[in-house]
Amino acid sequence: MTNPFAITLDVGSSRANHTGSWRVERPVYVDRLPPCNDACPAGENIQGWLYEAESGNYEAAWHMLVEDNPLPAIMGRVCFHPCETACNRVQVDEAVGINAVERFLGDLAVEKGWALPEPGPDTGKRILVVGAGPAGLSATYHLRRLGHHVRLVDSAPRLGGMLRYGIPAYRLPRAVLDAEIARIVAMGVEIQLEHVVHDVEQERRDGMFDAVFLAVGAQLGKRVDIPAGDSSRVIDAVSFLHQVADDDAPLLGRRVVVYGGGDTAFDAARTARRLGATDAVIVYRRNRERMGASGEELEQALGEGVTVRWLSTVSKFDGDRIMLEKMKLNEEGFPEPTGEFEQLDADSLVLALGQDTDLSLLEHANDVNVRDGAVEVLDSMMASPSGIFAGGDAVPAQRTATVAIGHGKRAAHGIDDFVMGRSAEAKVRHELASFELLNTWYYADAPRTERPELERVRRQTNFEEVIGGLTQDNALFEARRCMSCGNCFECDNCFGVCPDNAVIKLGENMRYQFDYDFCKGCGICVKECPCGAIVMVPEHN
Amino acid sequence: MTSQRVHFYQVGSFAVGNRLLNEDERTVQAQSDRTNSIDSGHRACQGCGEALGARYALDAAMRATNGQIVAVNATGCLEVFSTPYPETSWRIPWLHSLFGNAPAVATGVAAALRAKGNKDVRVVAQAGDGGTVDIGFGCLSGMFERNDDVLFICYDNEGYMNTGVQRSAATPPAARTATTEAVGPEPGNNFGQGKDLPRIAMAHDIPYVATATVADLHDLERKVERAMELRGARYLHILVPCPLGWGSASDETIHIARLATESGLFPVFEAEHGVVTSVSHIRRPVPVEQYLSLQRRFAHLFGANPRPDVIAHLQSMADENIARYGLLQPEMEQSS
Amino acid sequence: MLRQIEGSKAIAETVALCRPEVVCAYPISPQTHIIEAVGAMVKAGTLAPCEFINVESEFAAMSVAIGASATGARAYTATSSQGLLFMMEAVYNAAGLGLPIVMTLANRAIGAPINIWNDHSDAMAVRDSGWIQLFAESNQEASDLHVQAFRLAEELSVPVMVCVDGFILTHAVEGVDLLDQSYVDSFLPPYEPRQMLDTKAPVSIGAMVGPEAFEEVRYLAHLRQLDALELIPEIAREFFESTGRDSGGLVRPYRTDDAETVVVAMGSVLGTLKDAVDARRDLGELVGVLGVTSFRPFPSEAVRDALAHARQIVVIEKAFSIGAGGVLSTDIAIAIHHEQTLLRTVIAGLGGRAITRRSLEKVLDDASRDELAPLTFLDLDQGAVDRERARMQASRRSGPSAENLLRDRGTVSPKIPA
Amino acid sequence: MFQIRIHGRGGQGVVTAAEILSVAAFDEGRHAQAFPSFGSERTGAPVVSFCRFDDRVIRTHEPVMEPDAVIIQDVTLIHQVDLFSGLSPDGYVLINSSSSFSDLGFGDFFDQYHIERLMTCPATQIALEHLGRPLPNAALLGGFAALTGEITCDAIDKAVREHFIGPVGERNAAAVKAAFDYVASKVKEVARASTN
Repeated sequence: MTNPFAITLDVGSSRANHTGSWRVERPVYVDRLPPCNDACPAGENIQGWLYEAESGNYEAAWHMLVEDNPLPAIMGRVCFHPCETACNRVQVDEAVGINAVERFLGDLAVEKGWALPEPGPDTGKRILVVGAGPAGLSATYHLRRLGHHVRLVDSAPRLGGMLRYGIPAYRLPRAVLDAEIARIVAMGVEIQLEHVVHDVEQERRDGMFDAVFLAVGAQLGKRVDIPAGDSSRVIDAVSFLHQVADDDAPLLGRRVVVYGGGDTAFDAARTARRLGATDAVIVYRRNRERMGASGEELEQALGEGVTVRWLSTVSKFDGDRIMLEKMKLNEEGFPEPTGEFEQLDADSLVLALGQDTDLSLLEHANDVNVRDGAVEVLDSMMASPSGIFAGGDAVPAQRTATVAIGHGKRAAHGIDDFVMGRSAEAKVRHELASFELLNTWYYADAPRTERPELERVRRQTNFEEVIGGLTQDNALFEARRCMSCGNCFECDNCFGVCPDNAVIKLGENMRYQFDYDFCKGCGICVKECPCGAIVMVPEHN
Repeated sequence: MTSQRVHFYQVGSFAVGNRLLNEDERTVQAQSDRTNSIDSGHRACQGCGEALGARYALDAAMRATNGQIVAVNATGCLEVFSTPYPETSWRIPWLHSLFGNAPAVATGVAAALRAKGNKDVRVVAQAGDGGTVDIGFGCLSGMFERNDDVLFICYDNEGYMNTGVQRSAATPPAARTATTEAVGPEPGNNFGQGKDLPRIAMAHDIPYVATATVADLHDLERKVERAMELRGARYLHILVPCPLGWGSASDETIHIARLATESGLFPVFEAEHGVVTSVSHIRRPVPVEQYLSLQRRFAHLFGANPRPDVIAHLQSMADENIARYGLLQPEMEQSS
Repeated sequence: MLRQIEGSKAIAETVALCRPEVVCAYPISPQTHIIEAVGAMVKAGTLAPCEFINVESEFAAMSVAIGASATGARAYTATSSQGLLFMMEAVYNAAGLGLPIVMTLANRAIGAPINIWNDHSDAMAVRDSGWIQLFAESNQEASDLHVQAFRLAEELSVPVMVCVDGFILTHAVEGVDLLDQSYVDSFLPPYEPRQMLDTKAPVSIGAMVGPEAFEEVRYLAHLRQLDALELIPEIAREFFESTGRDSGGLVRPYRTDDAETVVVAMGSVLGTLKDAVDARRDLGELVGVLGVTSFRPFPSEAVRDALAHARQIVVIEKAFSIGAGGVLSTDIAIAIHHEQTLLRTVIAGLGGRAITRRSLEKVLDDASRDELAPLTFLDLDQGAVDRERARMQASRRSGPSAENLLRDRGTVSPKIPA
Repeated sequence: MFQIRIHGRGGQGVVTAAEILSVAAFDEGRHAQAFPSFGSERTGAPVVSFCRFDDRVIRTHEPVMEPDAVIIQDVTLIHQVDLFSGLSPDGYVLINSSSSFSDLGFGDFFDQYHIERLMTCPATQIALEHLGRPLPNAALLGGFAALTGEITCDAIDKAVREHFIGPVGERNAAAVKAAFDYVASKVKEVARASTN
């Protein structure tokens, strides 16, 4: 059909008019650092594995997870999840239950028997890892993936370090612990248990190791000088928990007082309850707000009958009675004695006042700096240019399993660079995906799914796991609460909202591309991107 | 027939697409092979709500009819920016006749199709608010009254934008336009005037009347689909913010449309045979200030000589809408 | 079949024979009978398939026709006077879009003062719209022209207006030989549009055309009308050859060959004129008549040929351009373009004033004595005009002239006093 | 050419009468033309229609200025409308009235006219009798045929039956015949009187 001149036009002819020339700013797709990833001490790509989990690709999610952390079932239980604190969703409703999903994935992997990645091709390099706690296990895993030979030594009869000897089974069932450790061992690791390294330099020379990673933990419970009539009834929490873990629980009596306000104090008090104590009282010199343990842990402990004496110090223990001195907080928030005293019946006193590291093995390592009982390290966790690295509780950092796992990973890469003679690559960190960059209107209103808690009575009498896991549905739901901050999750908004059809959809998992021939630079795509993954940048001539 | 939103799928059904949804639950706009009824290269302003609304509506109609629609267009921005010789942006059969006659032209198209026994091809007529509530009103009312088989879509940007932002009977009170300047003791457009065309349409007892905005694509597409399921005269009134005429940033188009509904100033509902059958509840209520303050056409209500009295008057209009349509009924998001 | 039938009815039946697919109706006198009759046929099912749309205005009527035509349907409507003006925008639009709509215009005066009777002001008001305008002399021709109009419109993609004097023809019952369906079907093939709304081959119809092409678009429309100057006589010839009826064509000369004075006119007055001319011929005067059937396109060449030997041309017009004079006269003047010929304009029959043979003969009398003024108003009541002028001089608030004139004239007194 | 003007009021079938008359003439093989006075008059207002027939083609479209016959459907119009304008002294007048022509109070108006061409006919009464409705138009056409002899009663009868379908046609035809007979007898009466 030949159209009447000018009046009638053929379809699509406007594509000859490149309206991109109107533009003074152009939209550009970016990836931003989600706050969860930013906050994760283990350096997990949380948003990334949640993305897979959202789609129900649990195995892919797990594989992405173990890229950084080989112990998700464990960490899904014991991590204090700073990711959730940082989560932008807090400002919409509640944080995404990242930790719960992590555990779900970890458990699922154990159940399905998913294997960790194969070790890398053998490099011929030998690495000594001292300490089989989370830092050591993490380093071992990453070093194996990099193809290095690892000898993992520990003074204890079993692997796990503080995971096994510091965390009670009701928080971390041993089967889970064993299963995840076994997966690492299965990568081919030379293991030496009940072996104490006295001199790291000697050990290194004897074993011809190219590098050493020290992950010796903080195994020494801090003691304070408390006048005590019968010192046999005073025990430090680390030892207490260790003995419980070795099925050799000490007899503490019916009335147990735990002195301290950290997680360990709570672990000890809750463990005491389970061992038959009728009274488990935590004595803490500050108030609830300044407590080191998490609110979650406090709630659980209170629910199990543990009581807390805030703003109190133990001044004397005479065998059946403890003398407490009441404290008050000064203007700086530090506790000060008041001179008021009260008594508390007690059969035993557990000291949970912190731990020290035994660094005697470094006596001959002259180029390692130790300050305030901790090994000083570079970003790469290198403690000595001769190839000694350190991490976990032995270095100045927050003493958590998650931090330790992060150290292990970082140290493994530092060691890899060192033994392979490479200089470390500076990692580019994306700009943070802050809440203001999001358009949260688009996210469905969905409150967080709570994990089921074991009923209270059962919790007081046995070491069954207190916190249950998510069902598959719940996990999927929880994963889908992720707002994918700063990273395109293919919601098609930009593709849809462009008045000029100037967005090209590249297909599943390939995201989009702007058609700058037609984009007029209105910026609607930026404004309506739910996750803040587009920015406007000025056009250059 | 009521819609059920998809919940909890990260962006549920609020975003355009959602890889987590089944293909058939995603919008037409999420499809790589959508029609793009109005194609790239059109000369609409940056951030034009009307260009967006037209593509949303027509692409949805194309899907609903399996590609069997013809469109009639009134004179106006949409027509001018889409078909300047020698280029057209339309990928569908499209006819422009005059400013005030689109409903009647569409009647003619429908009549011709009926005479030819063609039941498959459906007719969509479209106009701006001027072409709908003012100059085209007589023809529109006639088309409604005869119940001609036409879906008429009004892209309401609340004024004569094509001619340089003059007042129409759809311009809201207090808004500044070139013919209702922000001067004098009662600046901007008068209160107590204007036409509520969706309600007038309902008074014709036609099979379907609905309102929608470019801020809720799923809702808009569902309404187009519903409209195409029915025969007879159907009316869809879509709020399409105009960055030029409203004095808003080009990237705020969808945001402002959202605030129009969330404030209650633009009720989103649907009605069949004159009876309201569903309303879109306000999800996150906002005071009208939030909506007004993003638009320079209301700037005289703020700034150096603020007019809280006028804002309160506008708020009372929003409140009346909220009461009339029950826009604040118990939150449906979790319950359905 | 020859039938004694009302003009409107004859037109309606002929239109029905043309198998229109969409007919839109809005009542306005004196067109109403046509559309009523078509409506009855659609309702009865004798005209099918056909959609009969009762619209809410003439503007809508033409708009519906535009939509229908653009969708490939044969579309028809009818109107008069104010109705044509009310649809004017759409009238231009239909032509601009090249849609072959056929419309009957039952010619009627345009108010104010409101007047329902016949003259040609309405047709003249849209002469520049791009429509072909054909004027019928009788109801026979009015009927026949509709068949030719559809054929012409569709061959050229130009809308055609068949102008029929309101009341005088539309309401007159005369003998009309109606065509039969098989003949019309053979004369008028099914409509094959040059462009249409088609989902299989989408196009955008009705683009905005700027200065870069608008002149060309207009010139192309002009060329199509020039094509019509070829096609109109061709179609009329074909029609004549098959029916034996001399309907349509560009112009209709009557006894002009040796005429010194030729009266030019359009529409139903031609019959009365021919009677008058015959009477004058009987007296030995050399007078003739030239009927203009195709007003748009204006057949300048045919007019020039027909008037080549005339010494004096008298144009009788049922409309005029206020402040200027004759409308048809202007076209005639341009067509003959030589100044030796006397060109006289007689404005007659405005607002339904009867044009009597007696008055026409008086015009011929005056013409024969060269006493006809360049612009004459036939049967004008000069006294009434003078008195109103005087009233307007006398008082600022002289009131509305139309009502004053009626009062001035008084009621027509019965000759039989009560 | 024979030209007729019919006067009446809106609603009395004045236009129909002219049309039927033209059809009757057409049926008899003549050329005929009928048309109304192009008004917008409503029910009850004075209305005029015209009819002309001829053996030759009728080209003119001027109104009937000089009728050969005038039919008055409503006698009350006499003092309101110029009913006889242009009527030549040889013309016919037929008035719907039960009074006699001379009793209608024309004074000397018709002195110059042929008395046998001036006639009344009680058409309304006849219509009431045959139709049950006061519609005198068809009956008057029967009277017109009898009065003028310009058209046959049969032609009128046929045209009336064409126009009014079924029983209505029958009844109108009966009225036509009755009026024809009435006027025919009156015409004979007058002829007899004038020869006496």
